Amino acid sequence: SSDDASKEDTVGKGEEIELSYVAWDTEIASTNVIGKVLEDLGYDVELTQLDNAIMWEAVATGEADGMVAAWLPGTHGAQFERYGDQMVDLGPNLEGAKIGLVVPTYMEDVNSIEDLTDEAGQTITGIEPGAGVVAASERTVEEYPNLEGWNVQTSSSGAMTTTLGQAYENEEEIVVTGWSPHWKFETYDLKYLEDPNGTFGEAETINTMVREGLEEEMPEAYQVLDQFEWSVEDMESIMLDIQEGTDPEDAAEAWIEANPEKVAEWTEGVTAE
Amino acid sequence: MPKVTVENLSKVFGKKEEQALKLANEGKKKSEILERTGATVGVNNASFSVEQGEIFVIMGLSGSGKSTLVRLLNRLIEPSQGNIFIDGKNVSKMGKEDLRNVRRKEMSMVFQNFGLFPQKTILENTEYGLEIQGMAKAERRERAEKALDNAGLLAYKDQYPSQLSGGMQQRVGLARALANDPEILLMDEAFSALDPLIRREMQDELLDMQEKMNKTIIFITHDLNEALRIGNHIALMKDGEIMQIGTGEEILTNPANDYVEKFVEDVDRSRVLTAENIMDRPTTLKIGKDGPNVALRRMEQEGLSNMLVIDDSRKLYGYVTDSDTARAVKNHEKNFDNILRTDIPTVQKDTLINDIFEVIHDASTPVAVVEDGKLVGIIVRSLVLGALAKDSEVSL
Amino acid sequence: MPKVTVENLSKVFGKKEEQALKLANEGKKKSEILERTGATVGVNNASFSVEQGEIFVIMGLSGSGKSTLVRLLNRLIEPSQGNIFIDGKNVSKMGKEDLRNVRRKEMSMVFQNFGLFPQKTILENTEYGLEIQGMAKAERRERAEKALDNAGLLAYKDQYPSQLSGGMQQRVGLARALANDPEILLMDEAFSALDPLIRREMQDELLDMQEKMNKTIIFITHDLNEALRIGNHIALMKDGEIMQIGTGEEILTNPANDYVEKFVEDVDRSRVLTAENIMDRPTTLKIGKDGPNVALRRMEQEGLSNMLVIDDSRKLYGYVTDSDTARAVKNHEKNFDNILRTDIPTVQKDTLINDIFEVIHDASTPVAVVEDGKLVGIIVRSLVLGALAKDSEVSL
Amino acid sequence: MDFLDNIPKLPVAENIENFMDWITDVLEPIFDFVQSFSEIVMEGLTDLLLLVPPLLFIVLIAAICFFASGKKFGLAAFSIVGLFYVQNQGLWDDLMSTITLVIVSSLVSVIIGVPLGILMAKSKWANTIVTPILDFMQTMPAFVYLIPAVAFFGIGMVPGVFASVIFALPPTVRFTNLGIRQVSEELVEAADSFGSTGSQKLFKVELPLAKSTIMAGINQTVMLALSMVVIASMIGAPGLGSQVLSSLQRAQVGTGFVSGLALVILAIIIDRLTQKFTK
Amino acid sequence: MDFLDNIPKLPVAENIENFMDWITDVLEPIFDFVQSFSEIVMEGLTDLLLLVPPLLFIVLIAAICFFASGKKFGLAAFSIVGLFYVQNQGLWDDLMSTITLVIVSSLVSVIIGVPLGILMAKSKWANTIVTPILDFMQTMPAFVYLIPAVAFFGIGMVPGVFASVIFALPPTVRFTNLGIRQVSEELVEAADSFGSTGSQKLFKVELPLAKSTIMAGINQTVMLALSMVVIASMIGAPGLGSQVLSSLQRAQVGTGFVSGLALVILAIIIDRLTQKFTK
Ligand SMILES: Nc1ncnc2c1ncn2[C@@H]1O[C@H](COP(=O)(O)OP(=O)(O)OP(=O)(O)O)[C@@H](O)[C@H]1O
Ligand SMILES: Nc1ncnc2c1ncn2[C@@H]1O[C@H](COP(=O)(O)OP(=O)(O)OP(=O)(O)O)[C@@H](O)[C@H]1O
Ligand SMILES: [Mg+2]
Ligand SMILES: [Mg+2]
Repeated sequence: SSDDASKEDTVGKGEEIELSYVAWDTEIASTNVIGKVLEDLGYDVELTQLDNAIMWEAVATGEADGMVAAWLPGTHGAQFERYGDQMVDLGPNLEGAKIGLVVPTYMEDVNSIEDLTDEAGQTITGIEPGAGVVAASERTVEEYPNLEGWNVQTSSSGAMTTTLGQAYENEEEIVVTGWSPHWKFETYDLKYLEDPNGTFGEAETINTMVREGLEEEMPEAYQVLDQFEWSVEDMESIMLDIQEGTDPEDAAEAWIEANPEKVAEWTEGVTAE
Repeated sequence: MPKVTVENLSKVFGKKEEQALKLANEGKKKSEILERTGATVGVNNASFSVEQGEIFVIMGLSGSGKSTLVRLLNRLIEPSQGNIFIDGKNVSKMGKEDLRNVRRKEMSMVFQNFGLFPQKTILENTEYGLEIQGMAKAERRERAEKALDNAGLLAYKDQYPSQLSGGMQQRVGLARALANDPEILLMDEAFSALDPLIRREMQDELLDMQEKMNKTIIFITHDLNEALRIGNHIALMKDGEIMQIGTGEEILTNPANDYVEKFVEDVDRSRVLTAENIMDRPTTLKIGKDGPNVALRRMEQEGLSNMLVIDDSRKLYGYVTDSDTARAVKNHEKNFDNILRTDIPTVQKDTLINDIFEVIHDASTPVAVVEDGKLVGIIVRSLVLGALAKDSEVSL
Repeated sequence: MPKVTVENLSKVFGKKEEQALKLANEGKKKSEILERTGATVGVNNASFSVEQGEIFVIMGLSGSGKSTLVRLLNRLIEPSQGNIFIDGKNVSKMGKEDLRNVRRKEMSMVFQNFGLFPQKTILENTEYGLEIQGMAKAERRERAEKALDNAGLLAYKDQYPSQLSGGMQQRVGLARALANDPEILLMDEAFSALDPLIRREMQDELLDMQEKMNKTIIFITHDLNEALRIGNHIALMKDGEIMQIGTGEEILTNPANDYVEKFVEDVDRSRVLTAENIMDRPTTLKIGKDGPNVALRRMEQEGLSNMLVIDDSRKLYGYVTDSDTARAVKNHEKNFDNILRTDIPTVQKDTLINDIFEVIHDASTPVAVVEDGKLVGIIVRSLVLGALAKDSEVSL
Repeated sequence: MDFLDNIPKLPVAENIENFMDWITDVLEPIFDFVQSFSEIVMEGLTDLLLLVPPLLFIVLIAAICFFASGKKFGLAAFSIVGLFYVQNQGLWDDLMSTITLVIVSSLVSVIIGVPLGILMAKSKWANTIVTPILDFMQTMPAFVYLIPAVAFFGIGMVPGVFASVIFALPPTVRFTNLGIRQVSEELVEAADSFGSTGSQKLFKVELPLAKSTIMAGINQTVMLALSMVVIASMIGAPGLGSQVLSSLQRAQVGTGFVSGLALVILAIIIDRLTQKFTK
Repeated sequence: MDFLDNIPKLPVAENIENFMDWITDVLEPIFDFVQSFSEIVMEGLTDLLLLVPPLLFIVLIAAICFFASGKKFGLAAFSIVGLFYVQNQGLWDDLMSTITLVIVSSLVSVIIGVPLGILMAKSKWANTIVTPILDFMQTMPAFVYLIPAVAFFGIGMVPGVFASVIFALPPTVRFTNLGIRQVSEELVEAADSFGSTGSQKLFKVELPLAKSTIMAGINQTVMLALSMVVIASMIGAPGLGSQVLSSLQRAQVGTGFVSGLALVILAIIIDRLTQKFTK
């Protein structure tokens, strides 16, 4: 948007910063927003869509400068264990994220995991094998005596949402591994099942992770990423926008314009003047 | 009625068939038609007929349309124009079902590269024609085995084609074609892939078979010697047209044009011409009618040193020499009883010149040519040599 | 010194080469060796030599080892045993570099399916041998064009092989081989893929070329007529062994064994045998020495109606008849001046019988056989016919 | 290029989406039936395979390899070592699921592909229509039809087979077509000249002669079906593929390699065996 | 089978993991250099492609198609419609990135593959060694080497090319080998009989004659490189693949199909063009 000469005067000075993300709606939303904010600060921001594990690997090896998509402690537990010590955890950028078993609200008799008996063919429809929710679901099946004989069907995020959509339309019983924020909660009436044994852990947070050495090399960017924090509602409003067909970049820009005070919090202490 | 009659048969390959056909019928040449329409003339206005029991040979260089012509006969290729009659039935106008029946019952084909199914045994190959007619297994097996037995191949019946030599494979091809007991055999360069030695054997076998079974055979070759050896009639093709049809002798001795002449230039005439082609009308004495006096006078008149003696039915008795006859006249003998010599060499009317060499070489008299024991001509040495001379025209 | 000498050359294909070679040298047959060792004998103990300027033909049925033998000569196949000398140099013991030089300079090969590189033009094909020797472009182009010109193909130099007819392609193959100006040409069934008409033309061309350039040619064929037509010497192979080596006449008339005899059975002898093979020693009169009296007495003694007249150097003057001579004696003439007839037909010693037919047919006298104008023999009709008779043995 | 940019975006995505929804609705009963039925068959097959003790299974496969390769030891030895490795790494059950997936996908491909190939060889018209469809099937990325596959057949082996068949079918069709067209003209003429009907010619001459080419196509189909194993696992097909996928998720290169190697071993055994049977 | 179960699990996964770590460490400087260098080249190429206005690009491609197919309109028309569609759907930039990825992967495959194929044709020994490696490359699922690819070359186009080359290389090698072995014996003999040296024979006779077979292999390589586009996007290679992938994640059949179709169009144009040039 601005030419090179003016970039020289900015915080970013046209320096390149690469953020990686996985192509989930939540991460598309958050990465675009923070990316836009950094760009407005004069950074040359590059957003790279990667497979989940690759995203972690990329930050760990320093190929990417950071990401705002680490679902902890559950969903990305395995990756955090593998790569956590090779990167810097800047803490949550969003709290109140959640994972758990999700059913449509029309399954009125089921409100807790303990209520499950032989619904949905005793199958929990999961996402990619090896994903955190899936691992948690598998643990759940083991720990709840009433889930004996249940199995966790792995597939992929897309396949899971498609199955959910189909079941929902036909008002069939279905139990899926869910996490929020996620557009499925906007589109369908869904509810989390209570988890008295806590096998899914308490609340999830989405954390920001940056590569080692970023603090020294780009202190301002580091600071912005560190200060980046917003709410589930913020995120969902953008997600809905995108879901309705707005280009992610435009949606992010629109949100930034509409929420100058939040952006100011993130950039506090780094703005030029 | 001829077994096979072909009338104005033409085949044009390519898109502008109609137009090309029209040009061909106007007498345009193959190359011109190709240039003007892009269509290839395979066969151009061929007409001929083949009698029951004869071997009809089609000759010509590569690309002259031999294969196309023979495949038109059983409609492996659809004609562009013209009629084909088999026993008077018009094959070119037949429906699918009838055509299939003709192929199953009336004519079989023998292929240059044998056309044996590699995944079937020799026996299964031979059965094939019968199998597809729906014949019961036991019966068709029996007939196939008989056909193989005739070909001397029964011992190999469970082998696969690839295990047999070329000559044996071709005999299987022939046995397979004959297993159907067809009236007509179509043979497309059936022997071209064979060794010279085996090839000669196969030709002999074909001729033997022909004699025994009296099939009608249409045989393609581009080897003139082969054509002359086995063909009753020969058709010579060039650029899809039939240049000349005739017996081997006719083609050799009266080539219709320069092309034919050049084609036959190299041939060994002694294997084509027969006694009939070269013999002279004999001057003879009739036994019971002529006596030594007449004989001596005629010998002096015609400057002969000997004469043949026959009876009223032209049965050959022998010959008398001039000196013997003179002695008999001196002794007032009234007939030839005392002077008739019977050591006269004879050959049949259809003996090849090649086989006459020996006879005439050893003989001190002319050689008598007989047919069913009756004298039809004589041959003296100069006649043989004259016939072999290149530019001679032998009277037929 | 012969141009090419081959000594005890053998080639065994397969694993147990040593063992198979040993068996072969013990005189075991190809089939037995195959059974015992699994190795195929390609060539078995071949020895022969070829003189500068001759056409040496190798014949035999399929699989008899002809191709293997000729490929051993330029070591496209490595020999299992034996020596090959070219101008006295032992090719079989040569190093790579020397061998490459021999291939580049001394011998070129012509292939059955022409072996032209399809992606190169005619000219580029012809240049190939020179190009790989590193010859400068202009020079090699000039030489290639000359070679093509000799073959009458210069106009086609920018075409690709697929655009030419088979005969033209083979002429390119020949031109390519000749562009290197090699001493020796190896031709493996070079004409087998051609039409009968074109084939004859190519044979003629080869013979012409041979006369002009005096190359040494080793020529493979399995067509006996071709072999006889062009070969100075012929080697007949069977199962890797050379059965017989000799001139065409030798092989025809003195077959070494039954196999050879069967092989040559079908050949047209009139195209192989020459006047020399069949002529008789003439009874002659010497001009200046013999007079009519002597002549008449000898004619009566030997029962001849005419005699040839020559001089001391055997130069042929003509002939005299018995009646003329009797008249001359009556008139007390002392020499033949008044009665000498000169209308005597003559043929050369190497005239084919096929060409004598005409001469002898028209002649009323015997035919004189001359060499450099000198009389060497006479031919009467019965001699011609006798030679053509199948079981005759012609003295050579 | 302003001119191009000014043309409004055609609503391709929306139309496809609607079309898919419609077809899913309309064909639902059929899809459901196919799914339930196939699920039972395939699970049964896997169970059956799992009934065979690994040691016996290994010995059987080794014996087949030994005899199929003309009593040579190479392939048999490879299969013993390879399968032992799979068992040792605890991937036996996954291997059996993968085998089921590959067998069923290949079988379906052959059942559809061979007749289709014959049709293409016989009809120029069919040839013209089917060829671009085959191109489409092979080049449209599988990821695109994973979602419709789920919509049609739910999650599990069945959509896995569906996706595999789409990708793996073309070689069988193409090589069947080729094989029949390649049958030597002389042999077709020979069959015709004896008065064969079309089907006699097909079954007695053309198919037997095209066999080795068709088998080469089927070999390719099996290989492609194998290569779809990981992608099929994205829509819930169990087996080695899902091991690979989960190792990727957890960034465990070693474990991924271990499962991948099991796939390679399976592929090589199947490839060599089908090639041997082709000859 | 108790017996088999009692054998302890061999530490294959661990060893692989260690080996990968070791190799990444050791070769780091080389990998880094290759990465930086290639990155620059490829980004440059993409930028170059993007400099060409879409309309001009479409016209150029159509012209090439028209002349390559002997002045027939079919392919040219197809390419105009297809490329217009891509532009219309807003996928032009992605298309250019994908073209870069495919071109570079194919080029690398050819540069490695053709000499390797020649080596295999000439040396029985090389043949024996390379064949199983090629089998391995083609059947080991790409998902397994995505992580090592990132470890070696980071994220972006470069590891994408690495993964693509592994999968796409074999056909070029195999067909080069086949093509050279297929050169008619008579022509090889002809070359020998004139005293050609080995390299004269190779360059003047064998390679020109094997050309069409080698080109067929290269065509296959290009097709396989195209089929890797989606997987390459998992490690950050931009282009149509990443569109497909994100549609899959969000279960958007329509959008996925739109990008997939763009890939199909690209594949068909490339396939037909390389086939035309092969003849
Ligand atoms: N299916 C076809 N399509 C187009 N042209 C054909 C076809 N079959 C034959 N021809 C052409 O018809 C002509 C005659 O071919 P045909 O095969 O009958 O020759 P032939 O005399 O049998 O030759 P050969 O001795 O080589 O077998 C040739 O010019 C050939 O190119
Ligand atoms: N490369 C080879 N490997 C094994 N055996 C071979 C090889 N080349 C030739 N032979 C065998 O050597 C023998 C002679 O073959 P060769 O090709 O020399 O015969 P030929 O006389 O040229 O036959 P044709 O007339 O068919 O060309 C045959 O038995 C053949 O099977
Ligand atoms: Mg023909
Ligand atoms: Mg040979």
